[in-house]
Amino acid sequence: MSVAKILEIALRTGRVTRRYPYEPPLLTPEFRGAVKIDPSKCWGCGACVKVCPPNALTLKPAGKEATLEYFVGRCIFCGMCAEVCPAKAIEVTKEFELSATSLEDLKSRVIHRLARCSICGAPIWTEAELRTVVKSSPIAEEYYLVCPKCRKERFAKAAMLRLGAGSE
Amino acid sequence: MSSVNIAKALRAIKKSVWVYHLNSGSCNACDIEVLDALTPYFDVERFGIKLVGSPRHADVILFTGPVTRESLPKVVKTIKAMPRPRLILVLGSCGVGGGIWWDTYSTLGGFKKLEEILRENGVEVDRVVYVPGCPVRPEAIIYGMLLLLGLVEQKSKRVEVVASEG
Amino acid sequence: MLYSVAAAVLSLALAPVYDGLERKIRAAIHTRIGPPILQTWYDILKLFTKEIVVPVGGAWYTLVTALELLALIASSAILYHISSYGLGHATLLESVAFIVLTSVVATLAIVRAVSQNNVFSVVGGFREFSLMLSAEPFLAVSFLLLASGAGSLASKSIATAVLAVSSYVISGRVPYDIAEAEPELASGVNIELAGPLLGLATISSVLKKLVSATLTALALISFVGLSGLSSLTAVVIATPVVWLVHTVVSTILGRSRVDLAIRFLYVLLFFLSSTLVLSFGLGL
Amino acid sequence: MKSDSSLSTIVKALEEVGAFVEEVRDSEVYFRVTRENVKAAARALYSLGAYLKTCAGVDERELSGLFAVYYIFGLDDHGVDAVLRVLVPQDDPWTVSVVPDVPAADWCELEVRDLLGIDFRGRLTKRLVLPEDWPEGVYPLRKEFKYDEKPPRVLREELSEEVGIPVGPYHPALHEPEYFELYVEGERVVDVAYRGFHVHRGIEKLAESQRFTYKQVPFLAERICGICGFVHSSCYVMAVEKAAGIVVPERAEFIRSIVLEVERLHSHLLWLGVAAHLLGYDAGFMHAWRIREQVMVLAEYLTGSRKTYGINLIGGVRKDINTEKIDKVLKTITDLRKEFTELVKAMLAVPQIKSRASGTGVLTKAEARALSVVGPVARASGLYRDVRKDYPYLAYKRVSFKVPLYTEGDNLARLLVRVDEVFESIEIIKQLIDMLPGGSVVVEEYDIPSGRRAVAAIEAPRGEDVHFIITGVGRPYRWRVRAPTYQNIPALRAMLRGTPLADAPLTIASIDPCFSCTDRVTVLDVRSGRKSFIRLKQGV
Repeated sequence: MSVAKILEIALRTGRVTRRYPYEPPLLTPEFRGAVKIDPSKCWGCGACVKVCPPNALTLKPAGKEATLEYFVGRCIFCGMCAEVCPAKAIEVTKEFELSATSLEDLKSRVIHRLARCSICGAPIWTEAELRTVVKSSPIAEEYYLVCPKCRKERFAKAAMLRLGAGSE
Repeated sequence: MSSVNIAKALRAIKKSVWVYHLNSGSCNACDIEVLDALTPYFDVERFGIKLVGSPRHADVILFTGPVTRESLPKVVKTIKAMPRPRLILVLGSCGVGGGIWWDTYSTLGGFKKLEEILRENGVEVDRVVYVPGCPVRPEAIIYGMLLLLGLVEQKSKRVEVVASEG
Repeated sequence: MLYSVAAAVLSLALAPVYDGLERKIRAAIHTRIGPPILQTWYDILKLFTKEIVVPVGGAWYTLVTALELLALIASSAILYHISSYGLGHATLLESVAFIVLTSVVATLAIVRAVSQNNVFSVVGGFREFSLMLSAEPFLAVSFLLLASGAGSLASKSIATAVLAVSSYVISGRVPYDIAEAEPELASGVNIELAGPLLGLATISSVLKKLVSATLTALALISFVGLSGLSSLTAVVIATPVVWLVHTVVSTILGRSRVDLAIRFLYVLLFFLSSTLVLSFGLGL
Repeated sequence: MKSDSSLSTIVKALEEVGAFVEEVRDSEVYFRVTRENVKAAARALYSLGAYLKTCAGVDERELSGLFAVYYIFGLDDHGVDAVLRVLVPQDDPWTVSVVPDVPAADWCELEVRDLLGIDFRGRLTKRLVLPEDWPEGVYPLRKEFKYDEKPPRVLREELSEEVGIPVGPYHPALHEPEYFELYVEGERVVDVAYRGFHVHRGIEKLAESQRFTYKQVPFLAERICGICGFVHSSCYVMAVEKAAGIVVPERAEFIRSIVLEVERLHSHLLWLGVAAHLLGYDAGFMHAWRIREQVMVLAEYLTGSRKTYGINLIGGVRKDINTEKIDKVLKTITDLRKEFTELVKAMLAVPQIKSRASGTGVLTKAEARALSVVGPVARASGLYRDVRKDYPYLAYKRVSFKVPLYTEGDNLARLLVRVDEVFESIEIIKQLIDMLPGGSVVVEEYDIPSGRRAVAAIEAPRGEDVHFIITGVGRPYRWRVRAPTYQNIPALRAMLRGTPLADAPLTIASIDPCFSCTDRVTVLDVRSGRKSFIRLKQGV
C-alpha cells in the first residue's frame, strides 16, 4: 500500500530534530548575525550610517559628544556596514540569540568626543577621525582644528588680502 | 483584574505553551519561520508548544510585522480577545523596531507604538520579549520563548562604550 | 465489580497518557521528537489554572460540557463492566444503556456547538450532526448484535468490522475530525471555549478516543472467549494497542470532507451490513 | 526576438488611433497618447494579442508639470512591451478608463486614483484604497506628500456585522492577515468577497524618499515578500541595469539564476507542505518541510541568510560561488530529487488528497485568459505562460527546461504543476552549475542617468513579477511593483464559486497567495455591495 509509504520513509529517516538549545543550531559558516562595532577602531565617520537601509545605525551629535548607536532591533542583518567601514571596525558575528525584555537592551552605543573648531567653537568631526586623518597625512593643528566653514572664510579672507582688497 | 501574578502564570504554562500567531502586516518571512519552528528540524512541540487557532486559547501571542494602519483595529481586537496574563513574543525586526519601513506613512513602527495604543484602549500587556532577526531564525524563536518562560538568561545587554583615546 | 471499577479508573487516568503517546508516535512518523508522554496531562492541568471565561450561554453551557464528560465516564464504566464477562454476555439493559449514552454524548456535543454565537462553531456542530447520523446507527446495530452473542463466526467478524469502523469515526480523528477542522473552522466547536471549560472539553475528546479504542478492544477480545478478570485484563491491555492502530491510521490519512466522508461511510457500512444480513439469512 | 516587421505593425496600429512613438528602448516601445484616445489604443493593443502587465501613476509635475499614467502591455508573442503614457494636467486630473476593454486594469487604476488623485471616467470608481480612516484629498504618491507623514487616525470597530463565513483576517490557513467573506449555501460557496491589502507598508513611496539610494533599494525590495524576496530584488536591479545600460558580468547572472531557482524550490516545497496541512495530512506537511530545510540551509550557505538573501547589488552580486559551494549545491539537489520523488508518491496515494483536490476550485482556460492570470495558476489551466521562456532574462536563455502544462484547472492540477516545476528547477540548477562561467561577479563603476525608463519581469514561484522604473537623481523617481498575486487574486472569485466550504482554504491557497507582495501600496475592497444572506443548512 503506497499510503503507508510515508511510514517507510519515516522509519528510514529516523529523527532529524536538532535539540537546540542543548545541541548547536543549524548554522552555516556564511550566516550573517548581529554586527559588532569595535570602539577601539571606530572613527565615527558615519559611512555605515549612510549605507544602513533601515537606519539601525545612527550617529547623533549631542553637546560635546556624538553617539554612534546600533539598534539591533531594527537591523536587517545585511552586513553592508561592515563592507563600507573604512576602519574595519565593524564585524559581522554569528550571534542570533538576541532576545531581550526591553528595547534598551538591544542598543549598543559608541560615544565619540567631538573636536571643536578652534575659531568658532562649533563641533566638527570626532576626535578619533581627526586622529586617523592626521596619522595618514600629517597636517598642522591650525588646519585640522578648523571647521570647513571657518576654513572657507579664512581662505576667502587670505585671498582678498592677496588681491589687495584691504584692511577693513 | 489589573495586577496579574506573572511568576505564577509562567510557572503554570512552563510545560504547556499554546501560542497564537498574529501577523500585523509583515513580509511573511518571520511567519514562515514560525511555521518552520514546528517542523521536524526544530520541533517546538518538544517544549509543549502548540499553535492554536484562536486567541482565546493562547498563552502567548507570537507577534510579527510593523503594524500597518489597516491591520491596527484587528490587531487590537485580537489582543483584547486574549485572556490575562497577556504574554507577547515580538518576532522580527519589524515588530521590534519597525524594520526597514519604521517611519512610513502606513506603518506604526513596531510593537512599542502599538503598546501605547493598547493602553489607551484599556488593554494591558503583561510581559513582552523582543526577538530581533530579519527574519528570525527558528532557533531565535525558541531562544526567545525560553527567555519569556524564564528558562534561559538574557544575553543582550545595553552597551555604552567611549571610543578609545587612540 | 470491584475489578471493573479499578480497571475503569485506571484507564481514565491513563487515557491522557495514551493521548500523549499518540502525539509521540505521530511525531516519530513526522521524523521529529515530539512532546513528552505526559504532555496531554500538562495541557489539561494548565487549562485548569487559567481564569474562567464563561462564554455566551453561561451556566447552561458549563452544564452541557460537564454532562458530556459525565456521560463519557459512564459509558466507559459500562464498557469495563461488560469487559469482565465478555461482550457476548452483556445484558440488554447494559447494551442499550451504552448505546443511549454514546448518542447522548454526541447530542450534547452538538448542542454545545450550535448554542454558541459563532459561525465556525455552528458549522462544526452541523458537521458533527451529519457524521453522527451516519456512524451512530451502525455502531448501535453492530454493538447490539455482538452483545446478543448470536450469529456465526463469519457474521461476528463482519459485525466487529462495522463496529471498528464506526467507533473509529466517533473518536474524532483524521479523516473524520471535520467538526473541528482547524484550517477552515479555526478549531470549530471549541473556538469559544477557554480555560477550565476548554480543559473539560479536552478531557472529553481524550475520553472519546478511550471509549472508541476500548470498544474495539472489547469486541476483539470477545473472540478469544475469555471471562472474568482475565477478560478485563486483556481489554485493558488491548486498549492501548487499538489506540496505537488508530494513531497510525490517522497519521497516514488526510482529512475528509463532510459530503465525501458520509458517502464513503454509507457505502462501506452498508456493504458490510448487507453482508452481515446476508450471512445471517444464509445461516453461515 | 524583436523583428522590425512586428514593431512596425504595432506602431502602425497605434498611430491609427492617435498615439505616437515617444521612445524605443531595447524591447520596450513607449507611446504617447491623449487621455481621450487611450481607450482606443488599449483596444488596439488587445486585438494584437497583448495582455496588461500593470498600470502606474506617476507624479511628473517636477519634470513636465503634468501627471502621467503608464499602461504597460506585454506582447509575449513578439517579446515586446508596449507602454502607453497618458499625460494628465494637474489642475484637471482625470483620464478615460480602459477597464471596459481591459478588465485587468481594474485594480491598478483604482490604485492610481487613490494614491495620486487622478479620476477615471467611464468606469465605476469607489473610495477603497488606503484604510477607511485615511483623510480625503491626501495622496501618498504625490511628491509633496512626505513619506513619513501620518494623518490622524481613528480606531474603529470593524467587521461588526458578519454576514458570511469569515475566513480571516486572522486565519490559520492564511498565516497572513487577509479577509475573505464566503457566502455559503449549505456547505457550498456561492460567492466570495475579498477584503485585503492589510499589508500595505508604503514601500514604493519609501523608495523614492530621501531615506533611500539606488544601492539600498534592493534590500527594501527583498522585504516586499519574505518568500520570494529575491525575485523582487533581482527584478529591481534588472530594471535599473536595463534603464542605465549597465552590463552585468555573466557569472553574476548565473549566480542570480541559481539563487532564484533555489528560492523556487523552497517556495514550492513550502506550498506543498501547506497544501497537505490544509487537507489534514500533517505528515505530508512535516515531511515536505523537512526536505525543505536542506534547501534553507543551502540558501544560507550560498548567500548568508536563510531568507531575504541580501546579495543583489546593482551591477552584480555580493557573494561568489566556490567549489565547496558547488559541491554542496549538487549534493543538496541530488538528495532533494530522491526524497521529493518518494514523498510525492506517498502524498498522492493518500485518498483524501486526490478526492478533495481534484475537481475543486476549477478555473477554465477561457477564464484564465480573460483574467490574465500568471504562473502556475495559468499553466494549470492550460495557458502556456512563463517569463523564462517568453522574455528570457539572466541565464535562462542558456538552459533547456520544460514548462509543465495541465488543462484541468483544478486544485490538483495546480499542485501537479508545482511538483513538476520542482523537478525542472533541479535540472536548471544542474545545468547552470555545469556552465558557470568565470570572471568577476560585480561591476563597481557605473552611472545611472536620470529620466530613463525600463520594465523588467521575472518568473517568480507564483508567476510573473513586473517592475517598472523611472530613474531619478540618486534614487528612483518612481518604482512600480506588480507582484504575481495581484494578477491572480481576482481569479479566486471564479474558482471559489460552487466549491465546498471545506475546500475553500485549499482553493485560496492554491494560487499560492502572497498578500504582502500584493499589498505594498494599496488597500482595496472588492465588496460587491451585494449582500446575499447566509443559509446555514445541515451539512448534507
